[in-house]
Amino acid sequence: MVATVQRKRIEILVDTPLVPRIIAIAKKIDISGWSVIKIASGGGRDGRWDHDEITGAAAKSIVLMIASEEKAGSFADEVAPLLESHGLLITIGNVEVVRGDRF
Amino acid sequence: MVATVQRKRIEILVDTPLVPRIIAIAKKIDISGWSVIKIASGGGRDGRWDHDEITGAAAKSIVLMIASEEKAGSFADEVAPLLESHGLLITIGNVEVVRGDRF
Amino acid sequence: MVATVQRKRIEILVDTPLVPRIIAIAKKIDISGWSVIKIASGGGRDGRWDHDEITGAAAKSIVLMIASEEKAGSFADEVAPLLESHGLLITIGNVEVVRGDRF
Amino acid sequence: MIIETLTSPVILFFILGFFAACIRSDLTIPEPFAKAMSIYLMAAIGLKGGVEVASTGFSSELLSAAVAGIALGFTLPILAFFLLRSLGKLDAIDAGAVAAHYGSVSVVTFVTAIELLTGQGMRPDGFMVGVMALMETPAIITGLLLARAYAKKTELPSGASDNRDGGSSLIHEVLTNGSVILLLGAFAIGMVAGEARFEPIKPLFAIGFNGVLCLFLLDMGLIAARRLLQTKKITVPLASLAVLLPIINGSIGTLVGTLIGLDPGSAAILGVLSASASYIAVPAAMRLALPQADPGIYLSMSLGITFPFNIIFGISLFAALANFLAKFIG
Amino acid sequence: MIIETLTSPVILFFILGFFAACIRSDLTIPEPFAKAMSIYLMAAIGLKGGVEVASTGFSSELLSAAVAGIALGFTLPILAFFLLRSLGKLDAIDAGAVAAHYGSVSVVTFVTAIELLTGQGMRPDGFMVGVMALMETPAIITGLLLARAYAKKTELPSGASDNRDGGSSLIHEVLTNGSVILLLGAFAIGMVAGEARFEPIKPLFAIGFNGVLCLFLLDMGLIAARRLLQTKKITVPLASLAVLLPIINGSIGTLVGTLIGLDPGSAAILGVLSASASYIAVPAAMRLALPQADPGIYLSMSLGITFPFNIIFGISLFAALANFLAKFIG
Amino acid sequence: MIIETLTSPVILFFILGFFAACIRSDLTIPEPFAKAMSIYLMAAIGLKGGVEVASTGFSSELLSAAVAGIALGFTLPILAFFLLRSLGKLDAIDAGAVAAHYGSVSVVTFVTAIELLTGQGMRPDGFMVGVMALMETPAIITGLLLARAYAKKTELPSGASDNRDGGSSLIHEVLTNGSVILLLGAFAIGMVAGEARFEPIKPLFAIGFNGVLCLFLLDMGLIAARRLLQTKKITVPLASLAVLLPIINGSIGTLVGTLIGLDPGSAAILGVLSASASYIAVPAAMRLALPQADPGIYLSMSLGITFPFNIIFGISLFAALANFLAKFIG
Ligand SMILES: Nc1ncnc2c1ncn2[C@@H]1O[C@H](COP(=O)(O)O)[C@@H](O)[C@H]1O
Ligand SMILES: Nc1ncnc2c1ncn2[C@@H]1O[C@H](COP(=O)(O)O)[C@@H](O)[C@H]1O
Ligand SMILES: Nc1ncnc2c1ncn2[C@@H]1O[C@H](COP(=O)(O)O)[C@@H](O)[C@H]1O
Ligand code: NA
Ligand code: NA
Ligand code: NA
Repeated sequence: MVATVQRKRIEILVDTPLVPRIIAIAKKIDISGWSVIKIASGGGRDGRWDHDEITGAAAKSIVLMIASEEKAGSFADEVAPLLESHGLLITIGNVEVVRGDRF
Repeated sequence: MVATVQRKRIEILVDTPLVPRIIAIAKKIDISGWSVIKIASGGGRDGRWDHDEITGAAAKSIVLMIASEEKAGSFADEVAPLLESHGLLITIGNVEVVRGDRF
Repeated sequence: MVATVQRKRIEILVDTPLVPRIIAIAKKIDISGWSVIKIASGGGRDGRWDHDEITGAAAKSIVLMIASEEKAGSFADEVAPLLESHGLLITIGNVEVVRGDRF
Repeated sequence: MIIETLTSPVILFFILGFFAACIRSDLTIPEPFAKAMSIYLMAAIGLKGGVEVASTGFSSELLSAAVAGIALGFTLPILAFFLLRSLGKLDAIDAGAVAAHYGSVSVVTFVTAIELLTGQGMRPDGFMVGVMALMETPAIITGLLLARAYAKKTELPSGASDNRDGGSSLIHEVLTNGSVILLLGAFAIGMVAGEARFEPIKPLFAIGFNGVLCLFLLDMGLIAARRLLQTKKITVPLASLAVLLPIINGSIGTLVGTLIGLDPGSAAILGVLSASASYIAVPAAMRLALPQADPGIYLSMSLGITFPFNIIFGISLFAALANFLAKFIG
Repeated sequence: MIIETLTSPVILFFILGFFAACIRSDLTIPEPFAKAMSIYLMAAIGLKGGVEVASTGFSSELLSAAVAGIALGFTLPILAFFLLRSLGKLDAIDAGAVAAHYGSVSVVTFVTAIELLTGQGMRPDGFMVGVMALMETPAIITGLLLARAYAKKTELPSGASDNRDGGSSLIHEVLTNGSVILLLGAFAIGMVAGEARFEPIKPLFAIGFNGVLCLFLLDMGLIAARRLLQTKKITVPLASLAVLLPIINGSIGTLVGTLIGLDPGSAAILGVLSASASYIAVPAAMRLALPQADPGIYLSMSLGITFPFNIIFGISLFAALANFLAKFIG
Repeated sequence: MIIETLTSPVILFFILGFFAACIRSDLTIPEPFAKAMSIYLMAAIGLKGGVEVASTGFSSELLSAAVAGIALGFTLPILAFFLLRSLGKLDAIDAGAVAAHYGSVSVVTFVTAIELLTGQGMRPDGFMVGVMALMETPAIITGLLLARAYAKKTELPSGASDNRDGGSSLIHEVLTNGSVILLLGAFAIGMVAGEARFEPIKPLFAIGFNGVLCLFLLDMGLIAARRLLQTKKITVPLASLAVLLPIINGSIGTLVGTLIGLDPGSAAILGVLSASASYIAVPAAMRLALPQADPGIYLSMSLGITFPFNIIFGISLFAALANFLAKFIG
């Protein structure tokens, strides 16, 4: 069977205008890459929210990053102070990455 | 290192017109929030399906919810009867949530 | 509580024009279905990349598949030779699937 | 008339799309663009109808056409339901869902018919837009009642899906359906604004109309053919019914239109409305109200077979029938 | 004039959208289509302004209007800030964010005002497009400075968010803002091209304009009403300020415009610009610079209340005021 | 002519987009809107060409231009391939992929050239649209054959990627490519419909054309500049080749056009087609057939350098050359 390595799958739910700030932090701690997925709609403590708006300020995205456990930890530490003020939601899960030594 | 808590990551793949029904169930058992992601295309037992259609009835979405193990269990129980009739696909995984006490 | 089974959640990040090739492999080893999610933007070793382009060649997608451990393994073996040439990123995680015996 | 139809750019674009999908070309129209065109077409057709009614005034035909349209919407699914069960071998749930589609209407078929009829000197009355909007939803109710009456207990939605708010949310969905609101709203705006105030916005809505319809039908051709190619659910009896039902319903509609005294163009349009099957409003409502019904069946029939049939043959057929009936009855 | 306003198709489409959202219809305009329309409207309005300036030449009014516009942009948020803190009971962060919105401008309000005023023989000068572009961003700076000056240390962004590049990246964002670039760029293209070279592209940008504005306002009506219905953050004092601030700012703007010698149409437009609140450029900047400020407050006020108020009442009000002041002062 | 080009709104919008991206503005055109514009432009150009051929009839030039176009498509990549390997220092895979791009064509360059040439009294023949469609794909085959012939075994795709259906699926993809189908389909529709039946849809496709082209080139300017700014793969020799190849290919194309007896406008267009590099059809095909080739190289060269070069300088150059050759040879 093909070789796999254990890595962290980090998912950050964030307002779209703040995505560059998240990426800047990821770059600082040298995470190798990221992917952004658009959220179509959602809801939380504020009640229902919809994306069908021309004002981009209300748009939300998921930033997805695969990283080593160590980098995932540094990332969480760096980003934690923004959690409240920026309304982030950060989850970290375990995944096997196929031939993933470069991450 | 920053504090994390163990939570469930629930992913429900569902026809877009039925999303409100899923959300209604989530609200009933007091899950704190949800995010909807649009699926661009896909395929299953029925063969290939594509989203490039004007008839929204064939569109599919993923509803993503972070919740405690207990709520995830109640949610699965509530939603199970709809599995067959509504063609749902529900997966539940483990994630660490950074400062996630409110979920 | 409702019955769940343990399955693999496979996520393949791939250039959109190559998605059909991934699906062909999935069909060959009889994976029951797949869902494609569009990536809005991202970055890796090549630096930032943005999707706002008319040339579809640079678009990226995530192919999401739920499969048994056995099929996930065969899939990883089949797809591994393409990893380098096609620039794929493949992660495999564990999930519980509600009433998921057919996967 | 069929040759004039087949050399009209509007129809040729539909055929191009159908052909492109058949040879499995990767040509696609981005979904938001298709939705934008459908919003544009509905706003334009509503406005034009309203402006016309504003200048001709209300007539007694308007009222009788509206009543006839609603009555057809409620009753046409009944015949369809029994044909689908007997000939089509569908169970009650699927038959109810399909019947609802055939009782409702297709906006694009209507718009294409208006263009083709106008091009042949059979311009229908402006108020038929309002009639179309009224015909969008009654069939949903009939289809659901039929499905509930004839389905076995075990087939029906259980638990969460048919709870209290299920019914009321469906009625709400049906009454506030986006395309109904847009059509009736634009119609009302056209009536309030009238010819003079319509002038500044006329260029976009009147001049661009035919061209947008071409591009929209290109997309419809792609979608219809892809539906047909993908589907594995369509038996020969179902495919035959997808041609038979529009012929039956369309003939009934044209006849009713003639009997209530509509001019041939408007009678033909009432026939086209009766013959056409919904593929936007009703599928969404069915997914919600009858999730067990198989979308593969109702979308393939309405979008894959009935829509192309009506565009290419049905419109000419009901126009000819309306002319014939006008001489015969009139 | 208010009746003429209320029977104009442009406004009627806004009302239709607002109504559809209030009855919770599922009508939606696809987001990329709405963005496309807003790009089209900005390019068209910029081009037309530039072409006009190319044919009339630069005038001294142009310069004084530009200076007045920038000055209003910088100063209007100050009064707003203190009213929001005292009457509205907002903390410094939220008050600064909201004040920035009211100092900036809404492009769609501007465009709608141009259409309504032109329809009533009060056509504003072409260069007012340039003034609008200049008024988009100064208020962001004032709003931020006010928030920083009055906020308690603990409320302000900490750590990563206000580090070195935070400030410079905001200034960059403000200066290179997409809509400012597009407006000023199209304005410059119009000036370089002039009337003759504008001719071949005129049909799209001139003829389609009013119709596109209708569809765009349909979407704005949907968005405004949905904002209002969803929000739980708007207190009675805040709702009152969302009506009071445009009246105050708009009167100041109209007065300033009259005093610097603009014709009534242009003075009214300066009033409309002052009265209008941003809902595209400023929210994005605030999310970046003051992430602690609550978007629920500033979007609900500017989009949910002030925008509809200006579209339906404000424009007529400042037009009347400009005419009155012209007689009184002139 | 270069000054006329640089003050044309179409080109000014391209420059505006390029500039906006260079100062890193956040201005973006939503992708579905850009795709919609490109579908519109292809349908419009195809229709207009077809209608023209319908009224002028087939001519012998049509046939010789078609043969010349296909021949150029097959042969131009050969010279490019060896220049890219020797001067550009690319390996066989990358050189083959880039060469395929330069042998194929850019629809937007073509459309812009038609507009600029028409504006200067050098209107090309309507059938050149058909020639363009025929030139889209031959180069893909030559590029692939060159890459396979010269690449070392280890560089070539292994295992799943070049299995049996790899080849046939590529040929299918090439023949059913969406833009080829749309161009040829609209061309055919134009021929079948003819001038009279084109009339009702003319407003959208003829009147709006120039304006849409402006907005599309605004987007192309943004994309071209962003490509250039992001890339790290473009060496000085490669950048030089991205200017040299269009000059060489364009001169060959213009010469061939003149020799086979085309009028100067059509010869210039054949030059522009030869000079232009694909950035839609070929990249997608290459990603599939030569996934090892680096998209960073071929997209940066064709989109980032050659496209702007042709739009701003190339078109004027080949127009001048065609006029010169017409006098010299004719
Ligand atoms: N560590 C990562 N986590 C998530 N996505 C990644 C990661 N690395 C690369 N990507 C995605 O893969 C694409 C190509 O990356 P690369 O092959 O490094 O140029 C990027 O544009 C991202 O969308
Ligand atoms: N438990 C959750 N699971 C998934 N997404 C969530 C959850 N809670 C909040 N969200 C998302 O985060 C956004 C903001 O939530 P809130 O901060 O609670 O207003 C919502 O619109 C959702 O998209
Ligand atoms: N194993 C799977 N993994 C991921 N998505 C799936 C899977 N099976 C089905 N799907 C998705 O569910 C939809 C319906 O599948 P089905 O119910 O099998 O027709 C498909 O179009 C896919 O988007
Ligand atoms: Na019907
Ligand atoms: Na203002
Ligand atoms: Na070429």
